[in-house]
Amino acid sequence: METESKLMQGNEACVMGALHAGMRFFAGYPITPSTEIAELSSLLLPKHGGKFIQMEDEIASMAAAIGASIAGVKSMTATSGPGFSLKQENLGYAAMAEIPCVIVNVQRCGPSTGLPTSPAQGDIMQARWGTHGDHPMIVLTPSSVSETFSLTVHAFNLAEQFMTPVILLMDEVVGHMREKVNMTKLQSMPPYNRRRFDGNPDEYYAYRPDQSLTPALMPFGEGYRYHITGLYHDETGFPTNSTENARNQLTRLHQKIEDQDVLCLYEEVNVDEEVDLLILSYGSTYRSARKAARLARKEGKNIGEFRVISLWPSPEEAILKAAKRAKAILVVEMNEGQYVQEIERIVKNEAPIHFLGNGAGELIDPEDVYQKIEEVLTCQANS
Amino acid sequence: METESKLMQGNEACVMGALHAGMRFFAGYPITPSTEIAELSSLLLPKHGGKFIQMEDEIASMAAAIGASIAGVKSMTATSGPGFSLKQENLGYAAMAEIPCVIVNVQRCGPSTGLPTSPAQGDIMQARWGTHGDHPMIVLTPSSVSETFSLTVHAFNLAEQFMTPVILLMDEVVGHMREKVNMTKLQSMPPYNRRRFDGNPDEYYAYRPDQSLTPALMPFGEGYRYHITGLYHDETGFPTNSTENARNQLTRLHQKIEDQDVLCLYEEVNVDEEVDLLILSYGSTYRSARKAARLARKEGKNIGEFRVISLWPSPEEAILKAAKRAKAILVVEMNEGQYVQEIERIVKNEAPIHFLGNGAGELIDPEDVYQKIEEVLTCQANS
Amino acid sequence: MANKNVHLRINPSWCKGCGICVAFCPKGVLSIVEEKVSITDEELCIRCGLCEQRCPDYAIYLEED
Amino acid sequence: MANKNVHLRINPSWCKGCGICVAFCPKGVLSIVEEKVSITDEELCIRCGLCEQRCPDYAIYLEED
Amino acid sequence: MSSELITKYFREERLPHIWCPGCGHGIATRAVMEAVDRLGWEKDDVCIVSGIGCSSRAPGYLDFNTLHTTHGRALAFATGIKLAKPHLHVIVLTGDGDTSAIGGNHLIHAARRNIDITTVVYNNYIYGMTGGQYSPTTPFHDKGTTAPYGNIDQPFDICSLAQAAGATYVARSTVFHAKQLSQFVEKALQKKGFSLVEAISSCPTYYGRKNKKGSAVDMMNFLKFRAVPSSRFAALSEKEKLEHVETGEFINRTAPEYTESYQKIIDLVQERKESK
Amino acid sequence: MSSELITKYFREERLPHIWCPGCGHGIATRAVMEAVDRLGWEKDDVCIVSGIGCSSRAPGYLDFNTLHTTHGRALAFATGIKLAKPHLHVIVLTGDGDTSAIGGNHLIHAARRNIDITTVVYNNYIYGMTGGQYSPTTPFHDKGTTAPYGNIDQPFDICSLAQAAGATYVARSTVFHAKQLSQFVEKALQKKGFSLVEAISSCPTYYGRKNKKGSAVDMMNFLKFRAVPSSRFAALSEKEKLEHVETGEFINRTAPEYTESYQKIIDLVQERKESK
Amino acid sequence: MTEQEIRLSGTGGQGLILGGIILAEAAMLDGKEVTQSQSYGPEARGGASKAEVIISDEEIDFPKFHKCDCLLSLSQTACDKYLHSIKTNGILIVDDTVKEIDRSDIHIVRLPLLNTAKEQVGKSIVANIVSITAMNAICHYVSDEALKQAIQNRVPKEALALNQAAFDAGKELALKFAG
Amino acid sequence: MTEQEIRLSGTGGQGLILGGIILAEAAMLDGKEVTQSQSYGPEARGGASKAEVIISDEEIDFPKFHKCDCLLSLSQTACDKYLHSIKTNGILIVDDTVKEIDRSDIHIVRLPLLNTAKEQVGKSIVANIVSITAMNAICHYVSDEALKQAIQNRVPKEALALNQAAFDAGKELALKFAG
Ligand SMILES: Cc1ncc(C[n+]2csc(CCOP(=O)(O)OP(=O)(O)O)c2C)c(N)n1
Ligand SMILES: Cc1ncc(C[n+]2csc(CCOP(=O)(O)OP(=O)(O)O)c2C)c(N)n1
Ligand code: SF4
Ligand code: SF4
Ligand code: SF4
Ligand code: SF4
Ligand code: SF4
Ligand code: SF4
Ligand SMILES: [Mg+2]
Ligand SMILES: [Mg+2]
Repeated sequence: METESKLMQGNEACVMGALHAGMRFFAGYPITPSTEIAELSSLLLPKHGGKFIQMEDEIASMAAAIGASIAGVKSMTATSGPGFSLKQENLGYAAMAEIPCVIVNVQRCGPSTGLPTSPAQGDIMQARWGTHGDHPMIVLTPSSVSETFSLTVHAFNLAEQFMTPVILLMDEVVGHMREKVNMTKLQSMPPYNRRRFDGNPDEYYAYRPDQSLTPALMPFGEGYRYHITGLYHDETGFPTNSTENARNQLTRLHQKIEDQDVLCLYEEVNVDEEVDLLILSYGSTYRSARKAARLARKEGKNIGEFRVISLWPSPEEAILKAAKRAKAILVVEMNEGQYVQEIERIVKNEAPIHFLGNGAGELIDPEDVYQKIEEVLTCQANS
Repeated sequence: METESKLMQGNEACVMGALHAGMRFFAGYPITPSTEIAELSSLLLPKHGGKFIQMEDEIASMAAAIGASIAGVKSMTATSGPGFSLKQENLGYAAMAEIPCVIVNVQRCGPSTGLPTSPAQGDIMQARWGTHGDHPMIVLTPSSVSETFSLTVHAFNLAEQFMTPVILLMDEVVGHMREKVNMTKLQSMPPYNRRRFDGNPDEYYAYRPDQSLTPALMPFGEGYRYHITGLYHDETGFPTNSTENARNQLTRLHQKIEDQDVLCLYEEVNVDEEVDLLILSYGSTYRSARKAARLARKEGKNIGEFRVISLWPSPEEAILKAAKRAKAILVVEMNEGQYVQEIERIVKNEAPIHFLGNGAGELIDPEDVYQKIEEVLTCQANS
Repeated sequence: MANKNVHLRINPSWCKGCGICVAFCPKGVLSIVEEKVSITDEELCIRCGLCEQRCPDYAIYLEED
Repeated sequence: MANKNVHLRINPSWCKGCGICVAFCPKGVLSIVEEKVSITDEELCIRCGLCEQRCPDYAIYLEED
Repeated sequence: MSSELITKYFREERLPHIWCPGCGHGIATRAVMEAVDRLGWEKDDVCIVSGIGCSSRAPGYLDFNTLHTTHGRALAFATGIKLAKPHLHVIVLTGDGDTSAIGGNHLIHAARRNIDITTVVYNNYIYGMTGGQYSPTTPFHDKGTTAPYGNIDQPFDICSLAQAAGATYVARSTVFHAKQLSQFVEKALQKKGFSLVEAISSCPTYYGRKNKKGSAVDMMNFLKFRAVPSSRFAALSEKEKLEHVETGEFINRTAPEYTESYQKIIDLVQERKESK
Repeated sequence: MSSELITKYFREERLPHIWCPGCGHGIATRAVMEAVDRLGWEKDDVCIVSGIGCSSRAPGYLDFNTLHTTHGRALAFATGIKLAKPHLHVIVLTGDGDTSAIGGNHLIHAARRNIDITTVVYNNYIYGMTGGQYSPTTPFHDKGTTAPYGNIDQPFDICSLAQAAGATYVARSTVFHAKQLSQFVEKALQKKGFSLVEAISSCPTYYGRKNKKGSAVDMMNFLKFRAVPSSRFAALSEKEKLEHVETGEFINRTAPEYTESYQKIIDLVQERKESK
Repeated sequence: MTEQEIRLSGTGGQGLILGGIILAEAAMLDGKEVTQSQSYGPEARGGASKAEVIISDEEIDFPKFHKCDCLLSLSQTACDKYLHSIKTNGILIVDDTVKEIDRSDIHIVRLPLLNTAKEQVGKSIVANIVSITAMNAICHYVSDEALKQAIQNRVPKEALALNQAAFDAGKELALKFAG
Repeated sequence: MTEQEIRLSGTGGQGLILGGIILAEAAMLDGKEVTQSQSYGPEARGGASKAEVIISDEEIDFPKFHKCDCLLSLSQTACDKYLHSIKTNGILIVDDTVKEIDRSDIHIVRLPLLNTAKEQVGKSIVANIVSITAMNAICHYVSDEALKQAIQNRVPKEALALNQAAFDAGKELALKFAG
């Protein structure tokens, strides 16, 4: 009998991953279907010497998480759509002030209060564009419970490495299902801790970036006194109206995240050769797509799979490369057509793009995907 | 001497337009560079028998504006980036519950607090995708003071016609500059009032749409008692978990706004023939683009202009049509590349797309545009 | 019965059997039978209306003829 | 002068000439000259420190030798 | 098959409601309706607004102009409605979480403005809807799913808060004391200004279960014995005070009402305009 | 060219500050520093947090761990910092708008939790930063750019509100009474728990100009005569009360502090773990 | 064994979710792949409750299913709701308090599950253990040792004996039926 | 007349923004196209203040400019900051309290604008009217009637006489210079 494996819920795996990554602070506000993340954090954090706080709302939760990280403690908050909307202003602050932290959004069916207990992937674009102003965002999305663990660890690591908030975009299905998780393997992932400045406080410039374009913000209270603000600021951290400085700062904020190959995560199946159809999907929806694709392949159809793991920045090159080898592309997502727009942008005329989606709270059934595959293939054949 | 003309600030024109359209309620919270809209509303509304309220924050302002509209009074709120982020949750509510109202965002330089008094067009994507869940959004953007008046009227009219929130996306330059405005012409624009139900209250289904797919929500307090919620609901307005109902409701929410030709607003200059370069721009940035384009044309260059007025839904067909007649496209916007992504998506491989942008608080100078034109044309010629 | 014109009524389809009416009826008129309220002895009822006031489900009430 | 070791100091580059120190100096030691604070008669100064406490711009203060 | 009151004011076709067996929210809602009934208001002139939560599901069952908004924002929506149509009687039905956690700011600001809205808070000391997390009113050391080791937050006294913020009528009762509760609501509804009634409710499903408070009946008994009228409350020891809850009317005063003040501005400005 | 206090605690290279001539915020900031100085705290152990506003620019001038956050959210950020590093002395410097308008909810919740943070509110009765809109503390009938006909909102008494919410030390003084102000801040800093000092400040540029309060000096005189100590305030007539402002310490009590309570949970849980 | 899709249904409070988890964990102990999911929301509060388990030798693609190989129903409502979801030739294990069932294309096993738990074992709350043990004795999803171990892993020490009894009772019930 | 780009600069409180508005409105009365903009933010509070006007016969494309045809400066700081922005052959109209100016490629008109307002007209606050009138007398952007009318439209009734005096004084100043 195996013992290193555990049956775990997605939301639980998120907490376990976070703890493994070094999370020692969680601030949240309950909301279905993310609540288990807060609940389990409240139970486990004190055991690890960490702290949990239920704040008055999601805005405050986001703020407290940032505050804790400023004090040097790895922090996380978790929510769902309505709460995610409320967190946007402070999320932008974290991006601007370059404070690492992990924001989990277990997506449920919107718009608005929608169908609170039904699944959806309706916040794909919001995760990228929900804040005002112009800055990139790292967004990861897991397809399984096991991956929820590993991507949570990864989210913390990227946050610390790139000094930026990272969004873990789950969905209700992944959050609530239980699966086998190989703890031994997962717990071998090394946590990453933010870069420190070892020199004299007098020579410390909080926002002076290294080659990786990220600053080394020392935790508050460790002898390096400096200033943090959401205004444009120079290397010292103090605000300045210099337009040149603003230009440089904004460029750096973009460059440190955009075009970083290491941030492009995806999984490809059966794309070494030309395929008649490439199915592109992510999150729990990928599980439907995979089932349909396998079935189709069994029946002799030439189907490739592309699973996006890092939604943003999108793995543009890889998508384009895969698209070039496909006669057609089918994007499957649990919304009315969001990521497919990014795919259209990337793929251009390289391959015709088909879409199967549903944002109204219903899972996309493998059978529906299968049917769509047949439909697309027939249409390809006829054209 | 002319008298029908007035020198007016953009923010002032917004208020004058709103009053002309029938705004009788404004709820807001001060924020640069939108504050004059609140200030002038507080001065003028009582003169028109209307009401102004400064709420405790932007969330409450959005809520109060929706509340007033539910009571049948045309309402508006105005803000800038940070406040716009905060309004997202309730904005999504208005979309879901189909409550008309106008949200003005006078864009300033972000991310975060950024450079509060500097201009930018950094909230283009947020205006479309800032809420959680999946619903379309109507977003209009003016390029002049006069157009600020007319588009504000139009925004109210569309809100009432389509029973939806409408975003007027201004920028600091348009908001703060003064220009000549022809009042006689502008005040001839007819205000539109939402459809009413004239039958018996017993036969009233608040959310039963007509052919235009919009419901006729009777103002509260006029004898039609019904229920409004941000949950998925049936024709009566009451929540239901029926997945079929959810599917239909979401489809209707999309269809009533998407693919509506009447919502596609744009302006084209010199695109009847093939052009060597099509400059695409919007808002105050278009003014730079226009100056550069005119100059270039004077010098014999074959330049077309495309000004987007309805950013969302984007005038897809028109853009594609224009793109097909262009050897190259230059998108100019005051950000790091937002709407250009939508253009890439639409235009695909029809024409190479070039980009000139700056989201760091500086105006894009006509000279920079001119230089970019030359650069692109040279690069075209060489290729 | 205190007032012949006022009757004690029960709507079993709404009753969730919480037992509150039973517990606080000053006269022991009520009981729970098969997870629903039941009138044990209407004769004892003094029409105080406490059961009606405290029933969370509006499943018990007094009604005039 | 109340205390010979303590001196009244002015930092004119910080002074914004608001006049608060002048108005509330109990001894009339100060005045505004060309929009900046100026010491009219240091002899009268009792080193109470009120000017320092109330100067919004930290432009006037007492300093020990 | 229901009483006149129910038939008249409830949307019978939506009943039975979704609340759990023995949930106090149904009792509180009935008490509010009794008060409305005594005032004899036209249903068309009444508007009932809520946020999100078990308690906030109440408006859906009531036959008025009803609005179910976003979590915590009921009072902000209600403010817009009231200002737009001051003749409407605006009632907000809300939960402890909805009104004092995420909605705390709107509560104190509505109270401060003294806008003529009546808020009834169904306080069950817990977030019921989301499954039993502690709320800003959960007593010190009580448990919630997010307070597995006992709550270390001090609880709000919602009534004191509303009063300090400027409310002109504030009272508290419990769903056990349904009649008194209804009377307080009636007085609140009559107040020209911001009024708040805290209705201590019970959540046997979560608060009860988490805190070993027994059955729905046990919880009602608990309310019965825990409630102490103001007159007697002051005499309790500090320890006893913590174990009991003060009921009664805490303030009932007069101050300028917001929509009336605004109307005065309009009248003034328009007079000026006319006299020009 | 500045006093020892300034040299020691201010970032001199950032001075002179952006505040207008005669703005009270500079006086308040100095009073806070005097208090810190008397306590002799290590600068590395002090963290100063603000939101957005003229007042919220203060931390930028002070040589500590300083954080300028988003509008209204200072206390929520500060809560995260304090919980993460309880040994830090966390001070929030904020404005009336920042803390009582958009930030009102965080204020009452921080007070409720009794977390060991000291908040100093620079109350100038107006939104200075955005150019003179009325705030939740603007007196009834006073003017702001958004209250051209006089404000019809009732003002908050921030001290009462903080007290009702659960703060364990609450006091009020004015920038005219800089010495007293500094003493109150010192006591607030020493309090283990949530403390708030309201510093009535002056904004000659907007509040003064809009309300014909004269020069910066006139406004200081106004504060001088308007402030009445608690001991004498109670004896004033209702009308006089409206015209004056009560100064003094309003509450000074002891209650379990949040981070200490949390530490107890950790100790308890870890003990359990160990003993397992 | 190919993918087995199992649905446990009843009313809230019958412990079916825990039952599903135990079944899944037992399968894991046998080295199988599993997914488990359940109903949330209004559905879960008061009304019908549902737990779903997939057991497979291979990686499981999709964690949900409509049609199941086996349905357990402990209440009339649940049975009415999910009866149709059993595949042709699938199995229904149903408490004997549920009314006659109108489907001839499935195998129906009617057992006194609730009663056995309450009367024979002595506690209603072990109905879930009685049920999954009985189900497993009929369908052989997992080994007895694995199931026993999984039960042990999930129930509090104090309740071990009780659950052991439930296990035995469930098994006996099923054998009686099988016999 | 082609596009004229005019920048008014000084310190906050000198009423230059109103000056710019009046100039723009006067141009409108003459049937011209105009845009007017100004500085906002920290810049506007306390420090240097700036108002910009474009006057043109044709539609104005871009409402902002770097280089101007004419700069008015009422303070040293403002003059220091914007001097460089005058086009070659452009005009600087500067208060005579400002120090010597080091640019030979522009026309410099040094006038006692502030002093005239304060001493001759009797109120510092009309420095803006004195200045724009003087500027207009030199540059002829708008007709005298239009400027007078524009002033009338914008100043309160009680202040009409005062502003009329400022107008006269400004014009006189300029003529004296021109003469
Ligand atoms: C913005 C947002 N955050 C969180 C939630 C989740 N949520 C819904 S109701 C609720 C708590 C309700 O508690 P309370 O107001 O006390 O009502 P009760 O259910 O106890 O009656 C929460 C946290 C939400 N719907 N929206
Ligand atoms: C979310 C958000 N809303 C509004 C603003 C604009 N804003 C900045 S400061 C401020 C008011 C500040 O007033 P107060 O706190 O009283 O400080 P003061 O300037 O008076 O010292 C406002 C409304 C903002 N920056 N962010
Ligand atoms: S009316 Fe009174 S006496 Fe009669 S059943 Fe109800 S509670 Fe008992
Ligand atoms: S109180 Fe109502 S729901 Fe409860 S048992 Fe009595 S009748 Fe039934
Ligand atoms: S120390 Fe006192 S006496 Fe001396 S100048 Fe200052 S205020 Fe006047
Ligand atoms: S108080 Fe300070 S700034 Fe004001 S005049 Fe005196 S020294 Fe100058
Ligand atoms: S969960 Fe609690 S508050 Fe919600 S309906 Fe059930 S008993 Fe009532
Ligand atoms: S605007 Fe008012 S509060 Fe702000 S710095 Fe100036 S005087 Fe001070
Ligand atoms: Mg509650
Ligand atoms: Mg203020």
